[in-house]
Amino acid sequence: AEEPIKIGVVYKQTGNPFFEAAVRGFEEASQELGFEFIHNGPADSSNEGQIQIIEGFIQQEVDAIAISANDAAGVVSVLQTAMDKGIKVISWDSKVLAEGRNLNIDPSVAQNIGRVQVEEIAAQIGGEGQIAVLSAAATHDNQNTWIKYMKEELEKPEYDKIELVTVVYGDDLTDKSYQEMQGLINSYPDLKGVISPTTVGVAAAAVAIKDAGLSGKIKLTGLGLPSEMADFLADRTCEGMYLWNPIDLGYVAAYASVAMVKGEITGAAGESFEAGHLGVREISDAGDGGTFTIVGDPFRFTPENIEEWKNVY
Amino acid sequence: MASVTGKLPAFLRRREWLLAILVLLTYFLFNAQRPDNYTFPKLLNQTRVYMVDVGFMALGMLLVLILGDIDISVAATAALSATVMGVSYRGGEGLPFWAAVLLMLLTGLACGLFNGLLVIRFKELFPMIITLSTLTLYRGIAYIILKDQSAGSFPAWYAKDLGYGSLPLMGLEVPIMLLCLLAVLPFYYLWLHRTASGRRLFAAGTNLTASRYSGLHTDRIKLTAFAMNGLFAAIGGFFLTSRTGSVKYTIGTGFEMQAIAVAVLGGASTSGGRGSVAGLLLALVLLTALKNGLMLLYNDAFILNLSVGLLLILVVLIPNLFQALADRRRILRQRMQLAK
Amino acid sequence: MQEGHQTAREDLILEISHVTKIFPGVRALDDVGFTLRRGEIHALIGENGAGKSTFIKVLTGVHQPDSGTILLNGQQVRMTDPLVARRLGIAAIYQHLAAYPHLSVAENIFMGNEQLRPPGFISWRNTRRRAARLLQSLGSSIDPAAQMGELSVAQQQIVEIAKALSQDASVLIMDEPTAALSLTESEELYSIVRGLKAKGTSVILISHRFEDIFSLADRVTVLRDARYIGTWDIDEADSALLVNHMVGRSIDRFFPQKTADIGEELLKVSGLGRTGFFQDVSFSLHAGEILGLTGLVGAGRTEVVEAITGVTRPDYGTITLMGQQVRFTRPGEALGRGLALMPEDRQKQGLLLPWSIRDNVSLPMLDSCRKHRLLSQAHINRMGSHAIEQLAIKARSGLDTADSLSGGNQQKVVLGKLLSSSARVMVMDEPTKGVDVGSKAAIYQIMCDLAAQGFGILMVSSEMPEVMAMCDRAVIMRQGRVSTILDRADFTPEGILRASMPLERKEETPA
Amino acid sequence: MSTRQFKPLRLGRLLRNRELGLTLVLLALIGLIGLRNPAFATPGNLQFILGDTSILIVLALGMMCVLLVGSIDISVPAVMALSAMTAGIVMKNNLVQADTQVLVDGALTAATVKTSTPLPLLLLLAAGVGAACGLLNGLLIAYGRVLPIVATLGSQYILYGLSHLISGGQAIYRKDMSDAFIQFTRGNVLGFNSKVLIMLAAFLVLMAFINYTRYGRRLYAVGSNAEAARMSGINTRAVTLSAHTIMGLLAGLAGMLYASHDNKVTQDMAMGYEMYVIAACVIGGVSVTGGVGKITGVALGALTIGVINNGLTMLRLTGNSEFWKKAIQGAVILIAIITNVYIKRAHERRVLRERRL
Ligand SMILES: Nc1ncnc2c1ncn2[C@@H]1O[C@H](COP(=O)(O)OP(=O)(O)OP(=O)(O)O)[C@@H](O)[C@H]1O
Ligand SMILES: Nc1ncnc2c1ncn2[C@@H]1O[C@H](COP(=O)(O)OP(=O)(O)OP(=O)(O)O)[C@@H](O)[C@H]1O
Ligand SMILES: [Mg+2]
Ligand SMILES: [Mg+2]
Repeated sequence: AEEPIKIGVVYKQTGNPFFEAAVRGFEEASQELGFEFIHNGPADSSNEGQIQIIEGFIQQEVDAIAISANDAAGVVSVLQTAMDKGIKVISWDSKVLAEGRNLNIDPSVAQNIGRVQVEEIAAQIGGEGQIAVLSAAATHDNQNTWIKYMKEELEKPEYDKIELVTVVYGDDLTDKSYQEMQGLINSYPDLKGVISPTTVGVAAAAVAIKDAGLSGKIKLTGLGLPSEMADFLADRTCEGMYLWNPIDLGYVAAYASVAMVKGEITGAAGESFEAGHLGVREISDAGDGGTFTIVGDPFRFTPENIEEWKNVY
Repeated sequence: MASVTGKLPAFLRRREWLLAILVLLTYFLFNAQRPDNYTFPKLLNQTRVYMVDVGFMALGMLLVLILGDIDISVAATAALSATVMGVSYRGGEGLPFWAAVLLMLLTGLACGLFNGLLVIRFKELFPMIITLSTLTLYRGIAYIILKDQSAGSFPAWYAKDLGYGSLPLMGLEVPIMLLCLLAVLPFYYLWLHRTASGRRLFAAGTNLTASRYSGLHTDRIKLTAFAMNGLFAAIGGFFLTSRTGSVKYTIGTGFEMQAIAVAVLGGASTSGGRGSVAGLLLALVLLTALKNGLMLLYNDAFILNLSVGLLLILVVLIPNLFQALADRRRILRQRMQLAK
Repeated sequence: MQEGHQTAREDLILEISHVTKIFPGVRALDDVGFTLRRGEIHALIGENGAGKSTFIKVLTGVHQPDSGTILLNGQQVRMTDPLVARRLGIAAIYQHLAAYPHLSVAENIFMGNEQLRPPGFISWRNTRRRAARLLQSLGSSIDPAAQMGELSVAQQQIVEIAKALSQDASVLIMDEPTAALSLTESEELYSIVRGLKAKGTSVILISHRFEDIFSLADRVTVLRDARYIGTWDIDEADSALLVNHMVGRSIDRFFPQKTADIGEELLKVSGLGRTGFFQDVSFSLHAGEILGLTGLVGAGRTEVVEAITGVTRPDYGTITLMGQQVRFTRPGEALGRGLALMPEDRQKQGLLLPWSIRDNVSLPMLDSCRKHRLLSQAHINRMGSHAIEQLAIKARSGLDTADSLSGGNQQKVVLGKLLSSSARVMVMDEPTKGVDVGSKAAIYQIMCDLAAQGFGILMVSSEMPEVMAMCDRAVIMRQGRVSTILDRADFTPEGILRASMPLERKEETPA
Repeated sequence: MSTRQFKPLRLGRLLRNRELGLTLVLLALIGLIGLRNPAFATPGNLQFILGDTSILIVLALGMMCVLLVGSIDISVPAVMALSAMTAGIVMKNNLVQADTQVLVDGALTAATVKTSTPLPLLLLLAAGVGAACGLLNGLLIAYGRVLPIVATLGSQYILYGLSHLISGGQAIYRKDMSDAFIQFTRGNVLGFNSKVLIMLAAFLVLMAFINYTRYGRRLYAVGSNAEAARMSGINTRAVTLSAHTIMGLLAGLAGMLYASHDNKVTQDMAMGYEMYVIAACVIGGVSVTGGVGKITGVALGALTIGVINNGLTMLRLTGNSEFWKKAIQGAVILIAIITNVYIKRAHERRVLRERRL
C-alpha cells in the first residue's frame, strides 16, 4: 500500500489554545482526507525552538510542513532546505517570508483586519475621541502590518475626529500588557477607546479597564480569544471584538498542504483548490514575492453570540 | 563484595564515563523505538541543531564556571554581537562580510571584557548579579540598534553552506558546523588542560586566595576568562545566525541556561575548580541524542525540558549520594578495624 | 575540700573513659580518659594537633565519639548534638571563633539561647540589656549593638566568653581563651574564672600559656598524639616536666644552631601605614638574617607583611627591596622581584587542597615547566619530587593531594612552593602554627639553611621560645605600632611580653 | 562609660542605614519620572505601583530567606506556575454557574454567579504545592549537596514541564475562575488594594518570624557562619530546608495572586520573573553570600524595581522610544547595585579610620 501523506504542523507556542483549536482543524481535515500529521511548538515561542522542530520534521521525512512562524525571516533558511528535499511548505496565521514558503494562508485580508477594528472602535466611541493601540511586541510583523492598515484607515475623513494618541507594546505578556494599559489610563484621562490586535493584549486590557472601574467608559476592541474574553463580553467591558476561526484556519491549511503534496497545486497565483466544506480557495499574489489565500473574514464576537463560542476556542 | 561496591561509585564519579554510558543507553533506547528515523547518520545531521551554537557558548561558559563564577549574559552577548554583524553588513550594502564578522567578534569580546571588569572591580557583587543586569543591558542595546527589524541577506555560503551544508566523510554526511566545532576542540583542550594558562585558570577556581598568594595574576585570569566567554558567545551567535539566516534582537533567548546546563552536565561545578572538555563534548552529545529522541517520540517541548531538568539534577545528585555513601563506609571500615 | 589524689566518685562531675574519635584518615583521639572534679579548674595541654580541641568537641556534642563513655554526675550521657550538651549544663568557648560576623554582639551572645518574652518572641531589649551587663562584668565596654565582624579579634574573644558565661553552665570549657587578650583582660578573665569556681562551676581550660595554667589550674592533663599521657596536681608539676610530656622527648636540641653571617640590607620598610590596621612601621632586614615580627594575636603583624608583599596596599610609607623602592599591587609581582610570602593560613591561602603536591609546588613556576609551549608533566613531576626530597615531606608520591597530608607536611609543601621560585627574601607568617614537633624542628632547620645561603627571612611568630631561639633581632608590635626592636642579646621573655601587651585603653574600663 | 565613644557609632549607623538611602533613591526616582510624565507621580498611580509590586515583594521576601542561608532559587516562577495551575484545575473542575439577579444601581439585573472550591482551600492547595516544591529544592540542596543554582535550574525545567503535563496544554481563563478568586486581588479594604493587604500580611508575619523568633534568626546564623551554627547545635541542613520551603510556600501564594491578577494561568506563567526577584533582593541589600539582609530593605528594593518598570512605561508614553526601555532598565539596576557597593565601601573606610591604633 502507498504510504499515507504525512504533514508536520508547527505553531508558535505549545499550550496556546488558539493553536490547539487550529490543530483541531487539521484533525477534521485528516479524518476527511486520511493523511497523518504531527504537531509541535516550542515552549517559549522562540524562533530557535521552531527551527529545532522543523529539523525534527525533516528528519521524520514529512511531506509538508505547515507553520505559523514566530519570526518570518528566521525560519527561511531551514525551510529552504526542507523545500530542497521536496517538502512543501505552507505558512498559516503568521507568514514566512516568500522565499521560505510555497504558499501562505492568511486568516483574513490584513487590510480588512485593520479596517474592521477601526470601524468597531469608531462605532463604539461614537466617532470621536482619543484612541490608543495596545500591540504585542514591536517586532511582530503581523501586528505591525495591521497597525499600518489601521493608520491608513484612520486617514479617512469620517475618522477626522478620532485621534490615535499612541501605540504601546505589551510584548504578549499579560502583566506587561496590563501595566501598559494602566499607563494609558493614567496618562490619557480623555482616552475613549483601545484597540488591541493581540489575544494576550486585549484580555489584559479588559482586566485593567475593569479593575479601574472604567468598563464602558473606555471602549475596547481587538482580536481576542472567545474563551478568554467570554466574561468581558458578557459584562460589556468589551462590546465587540474580532477573530477568525482557528479551526477553519487549520482546516484550510491542511487541505492546501495535501493538495500541494499530491501535486494538484504548486502554490502559484491563479491556482485554486478545494477546501472541504469551506469550498474553493483561490490563490493570488501576496505582493511580497509569494502567494497567499485567505480563510475568510474576521468574525465579530458580541455579547450576544459569545456563549456559543466560548467553549469552542 | 565490599570492594566491588566500593569501586563502583569511584568509577561513576568520573563524569565522563557516566555520560558515555548514558549516551549509549539513550542512543540504543531511541533507536529501538524509532529504527528508521533515529539512526546515526540522521542524528549526526541533527548535531547542528543541538550541538554547535550552544556548544560554543558552553565552551566559554566552562571557563567562567571553572573560576567558580557564572555569566548569564552570554545569550544577550551573542544577540548583541549578531546584531552588530547584521547591521554592519546591511545585506551587502555595508561593510564587507569579513569585516562585519570581525566587528561581531570584537563586540562579543567587549561585552565579555565589560563583564570581567565589573567582576574584578566590584568583588563584593556576585558575577551572577552583575551579568544579570548586563544581560538586560546588552539585549537592550541590541533592541535599540535593530528596533523591530531583522537584519539578514547574508552571503549564501554563510547562511546556506555553513548553516545547512555538510561534507561527506567516511560515507557520512557531516554538518560543516559540527566540523568547525570539532576543529576547535583539540586546540581548546590543549589550551585548557595542557598549558600553563589553562592550569592557572583551574588554580584560580580551586582557591582564588591561595592562587593570588602563589603569585598568579588572578584579576587578569578572571578578566581573560570573561572576555573569552564573550568571544565564544559571539562565535556561538555566529553559528546560530548562520542557521536562522537573519538576526532579531531576541535571537538566542534562554541560551545562557542551556550553556550552563551543558557545562554542568559535563562535569563543571558552579563552585569552581572543575570542568573538562571531554565531559562537555559528551554532555553535548548526550543532550543531542536525548532531545532529538524525545522530539521524535513525543513532539512536546515541555516534556523535553522536563527530561533535561531531571537529567541535570540526577547526574549531579547521584555521584554526590555515592560519595556520601563511600565516606560513611570508609568510616565504618575504620571503626571496624578499631573494634578488632 | 580536696583530700589527696583519691577522689570519691560523687566528687566527679565528669568522667570520661576510653574515648576514641576517628576522622577519615586521622585518629584524633585514641582511648582518652579524663576526669573533672566539682569546682575545679582543670588545664588540658598538649602540642598542636594533640587532639585537645577534638576532645572538647566530643564533650560538647559537636563530634560523636566512635567509642568511649561520658559520665556526667555519675550518669552515662550521650552528647548527640550540641544542644544536649548545653541542656546538660556544659558551655564552651571554641578555639576558632564561632562568631557570626554579620550579627550584633548581643545577638551573638544569645544565639541559640534567645531571650524570649511571651508568647515566645525574642525580646531585643532584654537581649541587649543582659548582653551589656555580661560584658560589663567582664570589664569591657563593647557596645552590644555593634556588629561582631567589626570588632577586633580580642574584642570578639571577649564576646565569646560572655556567650559562654550567659549559659550559667556547671561545666565551662575554654579553648585558648586568652590567646588574644591583653594582660588586664587576662587578669579580668582570671578573676571571673575564680569567681565561677567559687560558685562551684567546674572549668576545663586549654592554653598554651603556662602563666594561665599556673595561676589558675588545680590539675593539669597532658595529651600527646591523640593519647592521654597523664594528670598531675598543679603543685607537683613544673613547666619542664609538662613540656617533656607534651613533646615526648627532651628538647634541648630542638632549635638548630644558626651560623649564617649577616650581609647587606635586603628589605627596608619605613613609616609604613595602612589606615585602620597599622602605623609607623619601620625596620630593615639583611641577608642571612632571621628577623622576628612578634606581638599578640591581632597586633597587626599579618597586615604589615601583607602590605609589604602586595596582598594589600599600604597607605603611607616606603618599601625598599634590594636598593630599589617598590610598591607591589599583588603578591605575584613581589614574587617576581624576589620577595616571597608564606601566608598565615596554609589551608586557605597557602594551598590548593584538592591538588597534588607536585601541582601545588609547581604553581608559581608554571612558566618554567613548559616544553613546546605545553606543560611538561615530567618537569612538574621533577619539581614535586625535588620538594619532597629537599624538605623531607612525608608522602607516598608527588601525586598525593595536599589535603591528605598532616599540618606539618602541608606547611612544607607551602615552603616548597616558595623555594621553587627565585626569591631572596622570605616572609613567613607563623610558619610553625599548628605544626607537629618533628616538622617544626625540620622547618627551623630549613630556615637556618636558607639564612646561611644568604636569604633574608622575616618571620611572624606568636611563640616566644621560637622567636628567642631563632631570631637575630625581633620587631615587637602592639596595637598596630612597633613598640620596640630588640637585638638577640637583649631578648628576655619579660621584655618581649611587656612590649607586646596592649597599653590599657581608658574606655575599655567600665566607668 | 564614656558616651564620647558611642556617639560617632550611632551617627555611623544612621548614615549607613541603607533603608534610608534606598528610600531617598526611590523618592528621587519618583520625582524625576514625575517631572517627565505628571501622571506618574499621582497618588492613584503610586498606589497602583504598590499593588502591582506586591507580588514581587511577596516573592522577594521568600527569596531573602533563601539568600540569607547562602542559597538561591531560580525555580520561583515555575513553582508559581505549578501551584497556580494545580489550584486552577481544581477550581475549573468544580466550577458551578448560576444565573441570578443582583442589585445594580437600585435595579435588579441578571447576572451570572460563579462559585467553586472555597478560596481558602484553593490558597491552601497552592501554598501546599509550592511548599512541596520548595521542600524538594531544599532536599536537593541541603541533603543531596547539589549546588543551589544547578538544583533550581533543573527544577525550573521540571516544574514547568509538570505544569504543562497536568494542564494538558489547557490554560485557565477568567471564565474558569470563581468570582471569589477573581475578586481575590481586587477587593478594596480601607482604600487599599487587597493585594497590598495580603503583601502586608506576609510582610508582617515574615518580619515577626525573621526578627523576633529564634527559628528566624537561625537563617542569619547559618548564612553568616555555617560552621559556628553547627557547633552551637543548629541543624544547618534543616534551616536551609525550611528557607526553601518558605520560599516555595510564598511562591505558591504569589502564583495565586499572579493568576487572580492576570485572570489567567498558563503553563509558562511568569517565565523569567526570578531575575526581578533576585534583583529586588540585591538592591535591597541582601548579600548573595548569605547572612546579610533586612526585610524592609527587600521591600524597598522590590519597590524600586516596581517604580523603574512602571516609570519606564510612563516615560515611554511621553514620547520616549519603546526601544530604549530594556537598556535603561539594565543600566539602572547596574547603577543601583554599584552605588550600593560604593556606599558600603565608604562606610568600611570610615570604620577603619575610626579605629584607634
Ligand atoms: N573535622 C576534622 N576532620 C578531619 N580531621 C580533623 C578534624 N578536626 C581535627 N582533625 C584532626 O585531628 C587532629 C587533632 O586536632 P585538634 O584540633 O583536636 O588539635 P589541638 O590539640 O586542638 O591542636 P591546637 O593546639 O593546634 O589547637 C589533627 O590532626 C587534625 O588535623
Ligand atoms: N584596632 C583595631 N580595631 C579593630 N580591629 C582590628 C584592630 N587592629 C586590628 N584589627 C583586626 O584584627 C585582625 C588581626 O590582625 P592581624 O591578622 O594583622 O594580626 P596578627 O598580629 O597577625 O595576628 P594573628 O596572630 O591573628 O595573625 C585583623 O583582621 C584586623 O582587621
Ligand atoms: Mg585546638
Ligand atoms: Mg597573623
